[in-house]
Amino acid sequence: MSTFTAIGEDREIDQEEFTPGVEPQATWCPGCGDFGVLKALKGAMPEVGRTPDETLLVTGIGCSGKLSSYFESYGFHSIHGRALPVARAAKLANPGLEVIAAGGDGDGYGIGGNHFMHTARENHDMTYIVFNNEIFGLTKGQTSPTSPKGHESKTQPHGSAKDPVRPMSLSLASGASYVARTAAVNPRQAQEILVEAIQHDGFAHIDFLTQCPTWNKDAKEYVPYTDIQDSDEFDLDTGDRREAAETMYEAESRLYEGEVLTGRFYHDPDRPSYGEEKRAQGDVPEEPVAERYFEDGEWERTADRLIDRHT
Amino acid sequence: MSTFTAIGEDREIDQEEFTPGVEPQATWCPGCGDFGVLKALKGAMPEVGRTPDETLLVTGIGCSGKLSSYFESYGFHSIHGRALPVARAAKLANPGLEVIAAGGDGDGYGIGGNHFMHTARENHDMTYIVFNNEIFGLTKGQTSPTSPKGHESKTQPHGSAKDPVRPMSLSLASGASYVARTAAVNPRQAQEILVEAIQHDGFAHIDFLTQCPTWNKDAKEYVPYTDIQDSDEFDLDTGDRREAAETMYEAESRLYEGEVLTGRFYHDPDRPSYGEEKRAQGDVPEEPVAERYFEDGEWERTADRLIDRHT
Amino acid sequence: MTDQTLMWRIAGGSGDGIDSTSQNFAKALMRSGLNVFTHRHYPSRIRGGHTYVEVRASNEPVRSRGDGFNFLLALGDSFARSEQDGAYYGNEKVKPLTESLADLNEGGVVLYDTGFFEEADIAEIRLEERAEENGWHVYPMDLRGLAREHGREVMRNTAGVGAAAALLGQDTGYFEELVREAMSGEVMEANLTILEMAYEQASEFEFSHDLRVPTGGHDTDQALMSGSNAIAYAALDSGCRFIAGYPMTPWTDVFTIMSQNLSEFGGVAEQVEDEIAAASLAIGASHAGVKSMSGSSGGGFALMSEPLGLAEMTETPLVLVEAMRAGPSTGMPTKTEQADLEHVLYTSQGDSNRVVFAPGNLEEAYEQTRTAFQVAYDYQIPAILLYDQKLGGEMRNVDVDFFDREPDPSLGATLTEEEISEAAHHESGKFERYRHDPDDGVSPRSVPGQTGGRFLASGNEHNAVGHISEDPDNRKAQMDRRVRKLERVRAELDDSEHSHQTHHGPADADLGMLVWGSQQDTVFEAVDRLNAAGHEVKALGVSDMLPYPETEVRGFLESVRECVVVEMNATGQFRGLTQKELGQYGEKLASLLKYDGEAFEPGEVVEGFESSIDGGQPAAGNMRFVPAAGD
Amino acid sequence: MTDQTLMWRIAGGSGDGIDSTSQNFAKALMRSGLNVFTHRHYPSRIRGGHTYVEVRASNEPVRSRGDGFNFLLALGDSFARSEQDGAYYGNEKVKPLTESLADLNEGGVVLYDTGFFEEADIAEIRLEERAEENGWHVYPMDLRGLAREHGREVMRNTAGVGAAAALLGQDTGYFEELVREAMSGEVMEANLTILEMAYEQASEFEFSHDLRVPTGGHDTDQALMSGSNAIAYAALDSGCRFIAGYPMTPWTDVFTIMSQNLSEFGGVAEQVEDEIAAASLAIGASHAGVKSMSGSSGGGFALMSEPLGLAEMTETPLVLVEAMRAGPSTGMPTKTEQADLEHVLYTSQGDSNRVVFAPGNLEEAYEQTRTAFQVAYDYQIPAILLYDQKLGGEMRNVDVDFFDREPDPSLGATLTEEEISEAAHHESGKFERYRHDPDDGVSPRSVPGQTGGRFLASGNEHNAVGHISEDPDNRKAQMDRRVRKLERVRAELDDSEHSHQTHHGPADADLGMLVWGSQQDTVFEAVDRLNAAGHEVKALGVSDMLPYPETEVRGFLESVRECVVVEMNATGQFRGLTQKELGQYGEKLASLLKYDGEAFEPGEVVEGFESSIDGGQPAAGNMRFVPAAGD
Ligand SMILES: Cc1ncc(C[n+]2csc(CCOP(=O)(O)OP(=O)(O)O)c2C)c(N)n1
Ligand SMILES: Cc1ncc(C[n+]2csc(CCOP(=O)(O)OP(=O)(O)O)c2C)c(N)n1
Ligand code: SF4
Ligand code: SF4
Ligand SMILES: [Mg+2]
Ligand SMILES: [Mg+2]
Repeated sequence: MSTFTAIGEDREIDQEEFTPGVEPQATWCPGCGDFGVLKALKGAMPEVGRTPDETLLVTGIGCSGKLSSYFESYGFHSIHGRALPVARAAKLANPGLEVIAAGGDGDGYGIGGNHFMHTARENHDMTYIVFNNEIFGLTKGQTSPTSPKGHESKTQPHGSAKDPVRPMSLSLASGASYVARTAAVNPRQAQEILVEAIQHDGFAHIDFLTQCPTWNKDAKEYVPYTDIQDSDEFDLDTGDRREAAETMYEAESRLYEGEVLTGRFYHDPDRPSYGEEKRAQGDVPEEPVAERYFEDGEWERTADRLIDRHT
Repeated sequence: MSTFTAIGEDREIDQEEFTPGVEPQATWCPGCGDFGVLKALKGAMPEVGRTPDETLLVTGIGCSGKLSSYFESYGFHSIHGRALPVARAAKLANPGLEVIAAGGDGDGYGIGGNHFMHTARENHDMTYIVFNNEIFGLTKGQTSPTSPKGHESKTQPHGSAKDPVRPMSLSLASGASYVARTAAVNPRQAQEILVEAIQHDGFAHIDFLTQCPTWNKDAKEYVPYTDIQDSDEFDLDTGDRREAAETMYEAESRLYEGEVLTGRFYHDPDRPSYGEEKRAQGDVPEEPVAERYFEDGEWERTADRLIDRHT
Repeated sequence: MTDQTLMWRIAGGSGDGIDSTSQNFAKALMRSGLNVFTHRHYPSRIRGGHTYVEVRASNEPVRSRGDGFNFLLALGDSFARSEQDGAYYGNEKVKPLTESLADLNEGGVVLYDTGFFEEADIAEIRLEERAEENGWHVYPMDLRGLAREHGREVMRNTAGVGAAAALLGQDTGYFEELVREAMSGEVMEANLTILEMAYEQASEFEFSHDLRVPTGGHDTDQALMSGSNAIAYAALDSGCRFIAGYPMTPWTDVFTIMSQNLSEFGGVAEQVEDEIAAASLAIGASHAGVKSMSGSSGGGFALMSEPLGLAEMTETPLVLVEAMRAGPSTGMPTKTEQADLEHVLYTSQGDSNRVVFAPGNLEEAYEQTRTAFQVAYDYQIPAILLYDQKLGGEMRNVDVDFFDREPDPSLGATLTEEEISEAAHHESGKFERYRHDPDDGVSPRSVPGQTGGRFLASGNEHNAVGHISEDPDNRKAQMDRRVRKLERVRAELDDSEHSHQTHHGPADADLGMLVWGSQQDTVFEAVDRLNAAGHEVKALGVSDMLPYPETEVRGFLESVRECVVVEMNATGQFRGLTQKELGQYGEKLASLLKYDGEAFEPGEVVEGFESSIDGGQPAAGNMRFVPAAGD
Repeated sequence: MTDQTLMWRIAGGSGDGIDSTSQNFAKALMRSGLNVFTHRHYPSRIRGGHTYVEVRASNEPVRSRGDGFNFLLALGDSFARSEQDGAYYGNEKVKPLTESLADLNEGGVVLYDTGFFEEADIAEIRLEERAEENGWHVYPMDLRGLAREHGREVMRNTAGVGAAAALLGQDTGYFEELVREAMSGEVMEANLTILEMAYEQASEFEFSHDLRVPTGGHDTDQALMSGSNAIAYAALDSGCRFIAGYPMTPWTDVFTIMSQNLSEFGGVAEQVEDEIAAASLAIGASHAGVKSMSGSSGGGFALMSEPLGLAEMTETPLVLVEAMRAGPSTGMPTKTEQADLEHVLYTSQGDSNRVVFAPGNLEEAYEQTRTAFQVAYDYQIPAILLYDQKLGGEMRNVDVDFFDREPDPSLGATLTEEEISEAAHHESGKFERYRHDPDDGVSPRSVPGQTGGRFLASGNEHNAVGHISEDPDNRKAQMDRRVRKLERVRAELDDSEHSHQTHHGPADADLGMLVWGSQQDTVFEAVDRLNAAGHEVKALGVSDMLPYPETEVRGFLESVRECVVVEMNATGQFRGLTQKELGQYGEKLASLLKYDGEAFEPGEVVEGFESSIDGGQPAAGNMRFVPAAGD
């Protein structure tokens, strides 16, 4: 009997398994885009064939961070901006887990920006969903790094003088190997993209547009949107970094002009994930480190391996 | 008599004024590239016409961070990774100052990466010099975010499994309005670029290649280098973001293949600096805030302006 | 006092406008001549979830929430989740009624919205039976229907206020006035109509209760505001013209007030990428010659740990405010606690070198924020104002005259160019900004841009001009000088006319209570009640956390036989600080602790105290009693 | 003991190989049968700047640096900056001689490199005159020339060792052996030649000194290692298989040793973008079922403040090591201090809930690191090992047998799938990982990937299955449970056979010294000397900082009349902790403090103690004496 019998279990999975018994109803506001993420994620899991017990969902702090309360799996509701470092270590500790990280635009592109950049660079094998509602939701509506320039809020009474961040461009420049944007109003595309992202072996970043009807009434509800894969204007080869970069730039700019471009922007299936790189160079063992603690077997001693050097 | 008579003083400036009497000789190792930065900066200051008393040099922690010890001006030797937030506030407090921030590749692209991204995005009017020696110098030679993949060090005995960051690409994607790369072995170009960067009204980022003969013996000494402005291969319009992006990508990739491409990569003289934006929208006063404390004049009272609302 | 005061609670869901309605209610009562005090309870949730505000009003001073409450206006949570099998959150819909009823005093009045609570709900919670048992007077009214009929559904709050006014015998004049001030056009008209209609409709009930709004009158103009207002206004009056921050509950209030007003006051407000940046920006701006502040709560302040040390070492003047909430970690973001004391005193590596004040109420918050700026700039040291969700959020009336103050634009120990030219310089021309010799430890500074003032500010140990130095003698001299500053601050505080510490109760009482921060006035009310009930007890409210007011506290403790330290945390942090600082009295000091997110009520303190002098009985409810070490 | 021991100092510039040469020297003496102890002094600079290492060697145990030293090998700083007008750093070139001579004992031996120090230098520093005054025996030799002639200039260190061996009457056998083990080919040959030549050349001097290497013999095999080695090895033996970190002096040593060995031990080492990430990764890995650690120094640890609180709240087992250096802020990165105690105890918002051990020497570092892992995983609580630059960096011989231990792969309170299936679950199927009821406070956990173990780990307050809860009763129950764990840890530590606290000196002495961490063995040596000199004094070395060993310390303090607390910081942090925890004894406790970056020498402690029992005379040198509160 293996230690983690949930991992790799081969059985039919019902999407209802991902609805918790204890907190089945989210506390998000009526009309909140966050419901869309939850739904798409629940839909994606049976498709990728992973169960609640073999999935670890690590979230940050924000309305978005509560995803782990409303999604049934192993969950880690961490601190603001730090979902990625918690998540990537769990994956290194036990590569058999399906690791998903999620948080808000403030969480991921604001306070957590550096981890975002470095996790993408290292290409950890995980999915990162950023709930981009262009606002700090949970703290009651302050300007966020994706708020449009000129955005007025309690902390920016004259409107923000800052250009918004370009999340996909940063992701690509940092090294993410899968980059997409979808929207809560677009459930079918959202679920498809989540499936691809989870299946991707590397860092998959999804900028997930989620409307916040409570604090960001002026913001577009992200409709009408254009799926760049369906659009005549774009003929993007998602394997081509240059084209991807240009298309992202377009999409990021046009978002603030009222045009919502979604879809897959970049996909490099060949870049090895960080775990693969490390295992390949013998830096970490092939067997999941976490398993050893549950198995019988010899444990190395410094007395045998290291003390000699000191005599 | 104005409060800050050093600011805007119009006189001949001698580059020797920037050599301190108290610590004229740097403690950097013989052959260290950091000397090149110091020299180029001393050379640039008279050209831009700013004196030691009107210049604030904010540095991080690292061998690079000691620049403020060996350069005579107002100095702030801050903490690891935090030079940018200290510097940009000083500029907001007193826009008359010439503000320069500097630090290492670990300081700026590692621990300070988020401030780098956000300071570039906001386009604060300052110059940021990153001493890129592809190593942690002061802590004795660990792998840094710009170390080549496979780089072996005490903390990476099997070689780093991480792709290096792309500092210029990140800078551009973040929103920097001037981006260049130069090298310590290239003193003339370095000084010219520093002059341009300091004169630029916005966030000017210089990735300054500085060899570390002590810990990074394997690294190229950054010669021979190619100045992309002089090269036949490149015909870059530095005002064109796309071209700049591609050329940076090239330069960043080729650095690890032994080819050193330096020069100006991007320059957008039209993007207003953050201070300009804020002043234009009436968010901050036209007069430097710091001056008021030294001048006679009325100070607002909450009793007159705010208490009424509460009655 | 309990009996003569109105303790009015409005309960509903987050996002139902409970907050603004209660503020209007409080303001109207204040204008009518009463003293008012509010207490807020809300979940960390944007829409829905049980929330309430209590307004306590009296013609005598009110400085604390009451014990329970005596009037409930139950509006209902319009964003309640529906019940679901296996879910532990139960029936959210009825919580504004059920959860509030648990605290409603005997003989209290209940006004509830039949447009929201259906008969089945009422039956489920056995309201009728319980009302009988507790002598409650229940008035059901279709507030929602009334609002819908004459305006929009959200105006049911107005209907509730109108009906409450009627039941409490208060005419609607002040409420009307407030509606007229805040609104216009159709919305105003509709609200006025609803107010009127509800008043009339409620007047038709046959009143079985005696509770009425007391009458009162103020001698001077009054303002209604929160502790956060007081802190922000003190900063503005102190000449603070720079703030950098990142939102975090409950510090966001101060940050927001500053951000909304700073540009009018000619300053700069920056919302930045994180709290490390926020503190670093405040340091940068202060270094460049602008009076600056930052602040945060919980984890945000934790991120300021390293920059705080930088300010200490570079001696950059800086004011930080820390608004406590229940920890550890994210904890309970909207709940109050006093558990960050030790964190704020000691976070950041090396011997800490800072000043920490914990004001006991709104006026103290204003005064001590001003002292914080003064000390920070005079002594070139970080000064931290430590308060909590309770003090920051509670609203109270205060004399308008209280704010009639001179602004303070002084940069403290900062030189002008003229003074710099006469000050000591190293032979190389560098300004000696960190000389060893000043008696009071303060070596005046220059500001970048001043001719002749060049120096290096460094987080490394440094010599007189600021250059890095590892020389042991220089090190000792610099450390001694920095440590010396705190002794001088203590001496200055001890010399000042008004101590930050507040005595309450009969001077010759031989039982004592020690309290700090936001629980002060609650404990003072308890002291009054205890004395009225025949005990002899006095209290000392301590605000100076660092430098600690040794003489004052020692004097107090010498004068009592036993002393209970009342604080909202689980480990008795202030008691520990007192023992640390005084090195004795462990055998006299017991702790009365609470850490469930709800502030003490005066009655709880009374009870806790009584059980303690009873020889350390376990405290009731969610309190914990830790007897003195010697016991 | 001072008189019989060799106290050998090698001085030069950073980057001159002083470190490795001194290690070889120490190892050779160890192999010759002596006990050795090293003390390092170096600047925060990569090349150049005065650096030295002292090797103390004796046939009796040596557990501390000596008072001053009695043999100087002055090699010269090959990266010295040249003198310049107005520069305060002066003549760096002669510092290895001048600065060392200031501490050289009377009658000491000086061997200096005439290939480096020119006649003018020697004249400038008046070596001849001073040697006469102090009875020094001076041997000038052209080490550099010799090295150049027979190999390369850098080999002058080898020449120095050869010459020193001759002067000390030690044959070169063990040195040769080490050269042969470490090198090969031409380099080896050249070094051997130089060693030989230097030995011979120095043998030709007419020896005027008596100092010789003592002879000794070990009963068991010895290993030479540093405190950092001991900590890292204990982690490996504890089954730690994950480390994440970011370099910072002096913590880098532990991080490096772990990084170099973990992959061989089947684990993972990650150097990451900053310390916030480092601590967060360690939490993530531990959560996923791998024994994990992280650590840092100074500002790096400050950045871990928020994640530390997350570990407390989620009850994720975690070991952090904190290596202190002189603060605040960047401070003096390569200098030692004990000023992070309060920071480590209290940083992070909310009541702190952690375990902190501060070992007193190398063996304790190993033992207590193992206890830290055991406690962290058994009690699901962060355990912090607090040490300093001194303990981390000093090398000592230790019995090889000491390391003959069983590895500990236990994950503590972690269930197997089988156990999970029998454990309590909420009716919804979620595993109750945070039940209120366990007596010892520990509610066992599951690990992601285990069937049926699903729960939510949250930094928010939460209920039994981990879901966010703001219910006051749940809150109190969860807090009480978490606080309870510390009481149990205390009880377990008190019950264990070997206390972490160490008593030294005659049990009936009525004067005491309290010491913690790295200064312990120095104080113990001082105690021996004081008793030898007729005083009656004993010492207690305390390692358990939290939970505090109340009973043991109380017992000790009750048994003495007066007690001096010896520590390396400016504010007497451990004395404060003791007063806080015990609530008394302030009138007995005086402080002997040092905070100039240099550890106490035993002689300084003797002096400081003597001046204190003299009624609190100001301490000499850079020490500071703070009399007891009652004085
Ligand atoms: C260190 C820290 N700083 C600040 C906060 C307060 N805070 C909680 S959520 C949040 C931002 C929420 O915005 P976002 O990340 O976009 O998430 P959303 O609520 O919009 O989903 C902030 C600032 C915190 N919890 N921790
Ligand atoms: C918060 C914090 N973490 C770690 C350190 C230790 N540290 C000092 S400099 C440095 C890195 C130096 O590398 P880099 O920034 O590239 O500068 P260089 O020395 O190469 O110029 C580190 C990790 C520190 N001072 N503060
Ligand atoms: S505040 Fe905005 S983001 Fe948060 S739950 Fe409500 S609608 Fe959603
Ligand atoms: S270690 Fe490297 S970067 Fe640092 S001073 Fe020496 S050569 Fe320069
Ligand atoms: Mg958001
Ligand atoms: Mg570097």
